[in-house]
Amino acid sequence: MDFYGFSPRSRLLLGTSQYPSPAVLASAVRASDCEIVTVSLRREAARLREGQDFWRLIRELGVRVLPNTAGCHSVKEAVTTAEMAREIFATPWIKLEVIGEADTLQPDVFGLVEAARILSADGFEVFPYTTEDLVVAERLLEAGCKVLMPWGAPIGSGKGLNNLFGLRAMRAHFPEVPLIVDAGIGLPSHAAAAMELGYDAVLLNTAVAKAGDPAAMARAMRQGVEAGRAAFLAGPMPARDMAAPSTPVLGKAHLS
Amino acid sequence: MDFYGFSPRSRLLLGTSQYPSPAVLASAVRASDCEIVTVSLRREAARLREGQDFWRLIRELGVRVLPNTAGCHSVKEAVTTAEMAREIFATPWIKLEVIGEADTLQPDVFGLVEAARILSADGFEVFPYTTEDLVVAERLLEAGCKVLMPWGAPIGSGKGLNNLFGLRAMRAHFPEVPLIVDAGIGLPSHAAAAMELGYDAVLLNTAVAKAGDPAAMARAMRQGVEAGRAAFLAGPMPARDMAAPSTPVLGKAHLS
Amino acid sequence: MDFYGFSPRSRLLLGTSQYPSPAVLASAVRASDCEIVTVSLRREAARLREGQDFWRLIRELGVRVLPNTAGCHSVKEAVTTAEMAREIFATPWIKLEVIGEADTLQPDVFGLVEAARILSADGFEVFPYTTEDLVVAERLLEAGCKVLMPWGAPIGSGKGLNNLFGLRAMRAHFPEVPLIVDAGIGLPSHAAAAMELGYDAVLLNTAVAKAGDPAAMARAMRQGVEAGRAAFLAGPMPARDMAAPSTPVLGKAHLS
Amino acid sequence: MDFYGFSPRSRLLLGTSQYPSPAVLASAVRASDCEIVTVSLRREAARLREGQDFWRLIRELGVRVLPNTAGCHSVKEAVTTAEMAREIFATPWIKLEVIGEADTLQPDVFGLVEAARILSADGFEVFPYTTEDLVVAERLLEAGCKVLMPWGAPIGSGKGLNNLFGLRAMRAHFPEVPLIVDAGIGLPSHAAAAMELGYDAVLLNTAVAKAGDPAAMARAMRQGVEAGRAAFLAGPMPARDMAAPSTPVLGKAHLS
Amino acid sequence: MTLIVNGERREIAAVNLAEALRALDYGDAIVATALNGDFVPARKREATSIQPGDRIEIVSPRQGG
Amino acid sequence: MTLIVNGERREIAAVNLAEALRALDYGDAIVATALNGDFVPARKREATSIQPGDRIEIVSPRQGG
Amino acid sequence: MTLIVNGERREIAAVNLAEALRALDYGDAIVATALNGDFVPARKREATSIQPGDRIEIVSPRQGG
Amino acid sequence: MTLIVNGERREIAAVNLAEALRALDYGDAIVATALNGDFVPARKREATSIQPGDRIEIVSPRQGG
Repeated sequence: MDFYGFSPRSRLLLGTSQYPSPAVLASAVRASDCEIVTVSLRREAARLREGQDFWRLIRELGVRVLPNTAGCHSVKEAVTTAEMAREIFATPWIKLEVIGEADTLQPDVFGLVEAARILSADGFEVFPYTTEDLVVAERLLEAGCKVLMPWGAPIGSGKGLNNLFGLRAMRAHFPEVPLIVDAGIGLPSHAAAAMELGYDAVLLNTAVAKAGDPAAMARAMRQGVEAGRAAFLAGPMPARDMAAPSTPVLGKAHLS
Repeated sequence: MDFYGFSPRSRLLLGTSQYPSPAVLASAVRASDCEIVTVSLRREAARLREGQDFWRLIRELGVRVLPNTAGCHSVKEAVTTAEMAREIFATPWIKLEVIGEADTLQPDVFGLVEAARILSADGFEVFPYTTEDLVVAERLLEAGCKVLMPWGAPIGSGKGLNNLFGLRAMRAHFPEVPLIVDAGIGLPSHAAAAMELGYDAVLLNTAVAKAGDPAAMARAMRQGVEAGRAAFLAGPMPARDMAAPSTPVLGKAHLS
Repeated sequence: MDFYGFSPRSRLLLGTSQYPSPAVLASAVRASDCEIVTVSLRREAARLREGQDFWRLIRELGVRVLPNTAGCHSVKEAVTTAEMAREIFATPWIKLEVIGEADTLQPDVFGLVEAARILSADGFEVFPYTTEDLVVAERLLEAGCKVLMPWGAPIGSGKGLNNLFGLRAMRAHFPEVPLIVDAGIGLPSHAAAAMELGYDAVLLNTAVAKAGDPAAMARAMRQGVEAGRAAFLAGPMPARDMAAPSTPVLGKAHLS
Repeated sequence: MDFYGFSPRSRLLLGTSQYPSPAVLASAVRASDCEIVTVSLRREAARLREGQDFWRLIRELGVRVLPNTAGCHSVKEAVTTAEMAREIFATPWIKLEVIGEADTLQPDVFGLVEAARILSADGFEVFPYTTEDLVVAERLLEAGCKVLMPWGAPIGSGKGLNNLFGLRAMRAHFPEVPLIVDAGIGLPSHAAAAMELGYDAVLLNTAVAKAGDPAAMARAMRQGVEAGRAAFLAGPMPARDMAAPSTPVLGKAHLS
Repeated sequence: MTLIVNGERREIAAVNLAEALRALDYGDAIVATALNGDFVPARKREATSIQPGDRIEIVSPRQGG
Repeated sequence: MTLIVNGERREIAAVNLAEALRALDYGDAIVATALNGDFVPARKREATSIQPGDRIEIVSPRQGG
Repeated sequence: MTLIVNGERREIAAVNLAEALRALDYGDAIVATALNGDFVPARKREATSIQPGDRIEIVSPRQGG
Repeated sequence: MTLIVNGERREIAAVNLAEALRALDYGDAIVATALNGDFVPARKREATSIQPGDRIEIVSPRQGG
């Protein structure tokens, strides 16, 4: 797994939003053992300086940041946000979101490809939040993306993998491209299932931040991701409709 | 979680059958970190003495054994097998299988309840391999069982949880009874899903033994079980149909 | 399809309960084109004589009645109810319900088999409301049942087919026995799916009675049942993962 | 339901390809009771004149034709094919396919929108074969499409509705636009399910043409579509997890 | 004497089940009967004597699923 | 001259598309035509001159999904 | 005499189950036994006499799921 | 002069973006800036003159998913 030259040990990426407190966020990030967290940019008020404290916290956690363009609905917005992010976070990485619809927060695949082209040409290393559409994926790769992040389900829905068929087809179609399931994961079994499909990593936020015990859920998600990956590598048995005795039939005593 | 007075640390129970070799079995048991393995009784030939070597191996692993009555289709067979198992393995525990149908290896719930009654009365501590039928479960508890083991799917099928609704209803109906999903688990995501439903443990065999790398799959299953359990305890977010922004909307810069 | 010597044209059986009015019930029965409706027995008050009017209505509809033992939790209750039903409705047919659990209204398979044996011996023609358990099914056939009615989902839940695998296995295991999916059907697509599995008929009530327009839903269910049956007989194509062009590839013009 | 000014009685559209013979095709079209069939253009050899016979057959069936651009992978190809189709079939209707990927035959949503814009501007009435992507759908409407045809599953796969969530969201998002599920339908229960979601119509081909008895399957599909539509209009009961007695509890005799 | 009819205490003068039904005014209503939990066919009602405290169930056709 | 007709090399004496169709013996067959990838309506075939090496596509109605 | 041991016909000289096991050369192997379908505990093998045609099952630990 | 800073009308005396930030009291806060929708890198703030009515966005790191 290679994210623009960085090969993380951990296959879980974690969002930093919606936690009850900075302390809980910190404990969740540590419990997740993740090496990459997503962050955003928001307006800073001169007096409050909220951003300064948040940024200090993240730096102390010693993780890489993947800034996002969350909430951007136009290419222009997304590009400008990416430029500001690159300066502040001092990284060429950008989680590119160009939102196309409010209810599902699904990507605008047209704006996404255009913004990906502009940013890649400008030296950004783009992590596009996209759908399972194979043609859109091809365009994103042509635009210069070297990682793809299809959604599992709408952001914050916790529904898991809505289109298992589409995700399986995507993995089969792009055997070499690092693929991250981003958004929709609600439970470790969802994360494990994504990894069992052969996905390279999982990015999630709400399921951890909104859990009763975020740190415990972060640890659970980490295990789910590791379990799914290990199973994928271990070569699972093929599922079958009928039963097959596990205990040997041969040599059974006759006791009737 | 209390299995007749024993409270294991690990919530994964592993079968010992179908491994490529004793050495692989041993490595899988160790990798699984399980404390309980299932075993059986088969005819011993005086010259070969296969059983002696197998038994030595298991004892060296330092795990508890849960002998089964696999392959028994009658109450009489199952009871006699249980009696022989208690003597040889020096344990009152018995995984009670009374098989009712060859294609699905589903339990004969009538014979199961009868055998459970006889064995419980005789001092056995019965782990019945049963279905998700709530009434059968009630009868098994009346018969003296203090643990129930509903199937996820047919033995060796690797299909996962065929009747999610039934398993959920069973957990809701018996909040206090230790419930183990036995059979059908093919992937860590299946095991995690069972634990996320609130099941106490998972018993599996084929998915590990028939994996390309059994030890790696054993480790993966262990993590899947731990992940699912941890998520259950952590209080997962409720799933929702529509999306909810994870990144705060408030304070977003206006860049258009 | 042979229900104890009667071979209905229609493969839909309809319940008569929970309709907004007797007139709506009558219109729904007619719209369903069904030939068999389920009825029950309840206490009659001398002054009110509700039952007399209901019975007149049913007789006017010119359909066969299948009396049920709804609400019976013991063998004794079920048997006595069946005896009363046989006298009043002048039919040996009985839909045998022995309820085992209040939340799911699932059958008590033990009481069910016992009551089926008693009633069959006494000349009843038993339609047992059962689960997808193959061993229970065997016992019911041994007890004298010549029709089986596994549930699709809990009565009144409208969830459809909760255990598709179990229902498929049951059909495969009893190719010759008339099998009716009883309970749980909420939509025509559920009814069609049951018939596509090869089931002989569908029995439902709540989905029609509680629809905004019961007569229209009755007609829809009838069509769903007919559609599923016709598809089963027509020999459906096998499903496949990848696409296959429907329009011929050969002879396509080259226009680039 | 209004397809560019035409309001068909039938909500089933049928493809004309892959039938064992012209006679079988004709019988299937008649059995389906459909008013619209899809056709294509292919190279005509002067001696053979296959096309002439086929065209005669279709005209005799007295149905409207919806010509497709099947197999076109570029905007140019699709547009030229549409122009040729308009002349030959003397209709402004075009089922616009711009294929983007060979294994899934999924649409190239970029080429699709561009071709839709060109053709709409040139007076065509475009039926775009698209995905469940809401943003793509918006673009197609902006381009002038007044009907949308999202796929259920890959063409010829017979898998049904791969992304139920996505299709449900699409219906909710475009309450007024005529929506046709095109491709992937394998069984009447799939067709019924699409209509129960509130879709306006279903377009299918392979499931009928490749059935053992195409005419019978055509009739079954027709019924499935009608059943699903009728259920949608009848106001289905809401599904619930727990059971609810259909037979009244009140007045039950006490017989124990 | 006192009988429990469909769960309600009733005072009736009758020596057998048939008389009880008449006394209870069921006339020619189509009903089936059980005495103390056991089915009593219509043809046996005359011959079925009743005791104080007997539980009589009188049922008729009703909606069912 | 040499033309590519529906992907096959053909020798035909014709100065316009209409003549070519006649020379190819399509007579009154219902077909649509494209020249070098561009649609040519029936009414413009006479006026559409052709050159050696031109690619002509001649299509007719066929089964479609 | 002739016994059926684990499904096979064997000729053995023995008056009880313990002797039979010795004659069959099981020595100190860890096994459990059943005679004609009934469990015979180890401690009762000496006291359990056997007849010609008896079915003896001798089992030991084995892999199980 | 009047500027729109993060969506709010502010009165500030400044000729370039850097001065504006100082006037607005951001001091050494880690922020990124955009002027009328276009990104202005920190190193160009001094050289970026501002006009009455300009829209200035000043952002800093924040939680993100």
